[in-house]
Amino acid sequence: MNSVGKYFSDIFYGLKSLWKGLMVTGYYFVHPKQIVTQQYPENRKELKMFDRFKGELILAHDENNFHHCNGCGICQLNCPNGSIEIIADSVPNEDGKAERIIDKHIYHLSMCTFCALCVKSCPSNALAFSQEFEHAVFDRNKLTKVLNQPGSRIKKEPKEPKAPKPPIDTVPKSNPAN
Amino acid sequence: MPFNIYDFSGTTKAIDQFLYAKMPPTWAFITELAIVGLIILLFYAVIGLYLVYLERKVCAFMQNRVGPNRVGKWGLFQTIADLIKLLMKELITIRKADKLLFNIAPFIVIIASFMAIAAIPFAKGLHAVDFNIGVFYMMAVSSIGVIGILLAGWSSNSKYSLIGAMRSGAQVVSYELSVGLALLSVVIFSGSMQLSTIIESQANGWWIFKGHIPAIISFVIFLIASTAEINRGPFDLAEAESELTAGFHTEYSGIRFAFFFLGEYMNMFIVASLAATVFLGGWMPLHIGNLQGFNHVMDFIPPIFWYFGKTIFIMYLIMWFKWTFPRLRIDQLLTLEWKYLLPINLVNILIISFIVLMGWYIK
Amino acid sequence: MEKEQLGQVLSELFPSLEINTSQDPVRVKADTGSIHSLAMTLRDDSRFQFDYLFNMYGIDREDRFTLVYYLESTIFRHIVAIETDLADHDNPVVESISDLWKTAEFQEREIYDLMGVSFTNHPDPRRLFLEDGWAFPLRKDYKDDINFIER
Amino acid sequence: MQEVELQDILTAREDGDYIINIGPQHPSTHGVLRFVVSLKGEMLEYVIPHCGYIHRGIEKMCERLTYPQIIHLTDRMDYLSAHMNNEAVSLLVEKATGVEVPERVKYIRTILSELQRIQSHQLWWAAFGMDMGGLTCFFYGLRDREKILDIFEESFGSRLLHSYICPGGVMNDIHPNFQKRTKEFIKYFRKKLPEYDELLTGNIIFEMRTKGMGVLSKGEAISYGLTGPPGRASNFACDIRKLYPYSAYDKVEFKEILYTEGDTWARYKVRMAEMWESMKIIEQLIDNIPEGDFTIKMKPVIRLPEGEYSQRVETARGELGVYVVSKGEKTPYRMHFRTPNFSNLFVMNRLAAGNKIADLIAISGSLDLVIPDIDR
Repeated sequence: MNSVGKYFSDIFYGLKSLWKGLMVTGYYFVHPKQIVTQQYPENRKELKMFDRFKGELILAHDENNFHHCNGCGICQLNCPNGSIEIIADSVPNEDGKAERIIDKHIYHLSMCTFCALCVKSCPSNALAFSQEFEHAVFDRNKLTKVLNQPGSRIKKEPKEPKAPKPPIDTVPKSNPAN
Repeated sequence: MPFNIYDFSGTTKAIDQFLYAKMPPTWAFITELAIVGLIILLFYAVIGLYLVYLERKVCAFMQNRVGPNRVGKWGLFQTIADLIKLLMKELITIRKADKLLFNIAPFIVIIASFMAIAAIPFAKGLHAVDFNIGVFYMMAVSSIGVIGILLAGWSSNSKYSLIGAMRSGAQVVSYELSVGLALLSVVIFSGSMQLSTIIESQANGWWIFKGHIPAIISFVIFLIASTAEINRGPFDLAEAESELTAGFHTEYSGIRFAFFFLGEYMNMFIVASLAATVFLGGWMPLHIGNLQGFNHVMDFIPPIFWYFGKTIFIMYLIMWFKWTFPRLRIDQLLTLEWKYLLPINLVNILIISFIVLMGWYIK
Repeated sequence: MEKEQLGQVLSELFPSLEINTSQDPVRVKADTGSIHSLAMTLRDDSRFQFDYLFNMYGIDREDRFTLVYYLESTIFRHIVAIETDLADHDNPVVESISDLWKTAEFQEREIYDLMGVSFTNHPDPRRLFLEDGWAFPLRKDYKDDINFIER
Repeated sequence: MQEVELQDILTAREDGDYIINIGPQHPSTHGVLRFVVSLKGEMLEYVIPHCGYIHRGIEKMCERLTYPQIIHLTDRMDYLSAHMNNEAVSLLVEKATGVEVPERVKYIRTILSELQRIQSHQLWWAAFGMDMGGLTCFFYGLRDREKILDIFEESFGSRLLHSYICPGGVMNDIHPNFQKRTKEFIKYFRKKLPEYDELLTGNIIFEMRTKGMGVLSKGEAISYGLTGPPGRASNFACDIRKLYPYSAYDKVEFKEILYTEGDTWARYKVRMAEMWESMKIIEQLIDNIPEGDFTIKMKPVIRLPEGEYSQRVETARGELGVYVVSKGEKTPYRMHFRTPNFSNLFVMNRLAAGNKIADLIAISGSLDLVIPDIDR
């Protein structure tokens, strides 16, 4: 008799456990407000990435097309994948001394792993991450970017004691023109 | 031409008389066959496509998603776009596959479900044929489909496919029993195998209500067993995409795959409409005994809506099962059939026979 | 057992071993030929019961190979690292301990695959990750002109 | 040692074996892993795992990179335990250079590790449910995981591969919203986790498929080096957080979940219980993060003194060991990772042989393998 009882209690227990599961999916079926899907291309306007989002590397330019990069090459040294190449020139300044200025700051987006070592190690806070995330292109060569805008120059800071380095998210941002 | 949404028999009879008056009897018969065939073909395509859409929407809502919503309003034309894509896809021929059987298999699956549709009464007077052994015919025809699945698995020359097909064979052979016995319970109640008679016998209440608890048990067993018979989750062992990638149709592509896909959904529709017809009264509106007022109110809703309402409800149940439960293992599947469903079913039939013999059910 | 105590017991049992208890964990330098018997003793002796081989790796020291076995006792929670030098750099061979710990079978296969150290009495002496015929990449003299970019 | 072809081994076995390949492209190997299985009907005779499809030679690459640069490679081993992997290397470098990190850093690291553990177990639950055929689980798991990923994204700018914990501290301070959002998440997830149980744990089909499948005894678990939740399901107390506490784990109270059954069901239950424990740990820490620096000044070029160093941490999948042989350079002379999935994978043949093909999927799902961690 015991085994017969177990037979029916098995059936009852099984059906009860199945019913519990059905209630979960049934609950969501009748509560469409809980839907979490985002309609991506339509919500492009409202879709705002977080300030710290590491989209792609940019060289921050201000409104007068000045940047802070002096072409020291520390970011290139620190990059683990060789995604940064710096081509620097030597140009005499007003005092007649040779000064190192940047010719091209080349950034291979296709090789970048977004480890942020370049941004962290930059001594003059020239680099930052933009929130751009739509990187898809049809030609791989387009992923190699020149970060300094044409005609841009290094901003000469008046000599003053070095300010403490601000955290990454407060680095001034500019729109990536390329 | 008389047209009555509540009773199609006048319309069909009028067409019949019109054709026989205009043509010699042989030609009239052939024309009728062609018309019916065409209508069923169209119906098949539309229902098949929109069942896929329905399933995708239902599962999306259960999973906190919105489902297809890009093609047309609410994605209504999504499945049509899918069909066009499948039509244009290359039919890959498999090396060392048995070409003839490989090509025939999808057609067998689809023809089986095609034949079953013929006997379904959609509304009063709206059915292609009304066999006096309708239930038996449906059972017989719907089990042809498994031959297609077995052939597909065997002829693909793929090990995944073969395992899937063998699983399907074991599964269908076992579960046919339970499906048949569950249907038999209502046949005992109504005393007929003719679908139209079964429906007429439910004019004062559906069998699921009139037949007390045994009918409800039969209904539940029918739902479980028929879900297994049409290879749907949680009994989709023949496909089992996490184990066998796609089971018996792993090697199929393009429209041949679409046939399997469509066949699966049409089988679901057939099973659901059979359950609706036998247990829930088919197109018969909800009647309670001799409550004239209530019955009249219910009669205002046309039978075709009753029929589709019930069928969609049962299809929803089947979908609900699929998107909630994990898959069974093959030995558990057979245990469920031989240890639980079949004994319960046999005892149930014994009880029903006794009830009918003593006349204890609501007549 | 504490580190010093462990070192003492070990040196009593194996006087020939070079034992360094100043580091964490205790480091034992063993002879290549005795590695299997030493490991067996460490596993089965009721004072040690090192039943958990949680790591082993090889080092290419250019003139020789060094294998390091890390053993832990799940009962006493003491750890010992056994080092052994394979002096023959061209054809390093050592006895497998995969009969003592199951995990050693695959760790040894990995070491063979990447380091080129052969293990005798290994039940399944195939390469693990790389194709047959590939050079052993973790050796210091490994050269790959196609995939290796010098910066 | 002569090189033996796979074909030789296969033909050496009994003729007429029904060999099929599960993988490298298969819906339930969760990556490019290949099992060569021999079937007799539905029964498995043996399972041979084949790996190396995504072997990248991380250990060799590390020999050319400085220690801060190595961090970003460890992300890419077990990508679901990125924080723990980063932490392992960071702790090793700090230990070797004798640097003590601020309390704030320790708290942040612990919270992140536990968040990462919950996130990893959520994805495992989702994928495990899918392996068993319950596709809805996948969406519920990912839906809740998204909340943690959003917390990560707000603070560190990336969702999966953070490279956030670095030698000496963390890359930048946590976001002002971090505490608030984490507390919100825990409140939310405490409501959602019982739903997981209702949908899958209590389900009779699921119970039948997992209970008593792939049983591994404690002795075998130790011998195979099975760590993490699979090891603890076999009653092998291998939680590094308890045994050798690092970061702030010595300041929090939590249970080490141990089951004695050692079957698929126990491995499932361990992870479910660990999610509760992780939430408890986070709740103990989240309000008490001390003020202070988020990093200490490390030398621009970190050189480890000559010697051999090791560090063990508990990732979401088991014990991760980092072993460094340094010659006093800025790059390691030899770096070795003892990864949890490597040991956990090779128990497959022992667990699955003799069971059915459906059990192979359930067992490999319950081991929660991340393939890049095996191949490195």
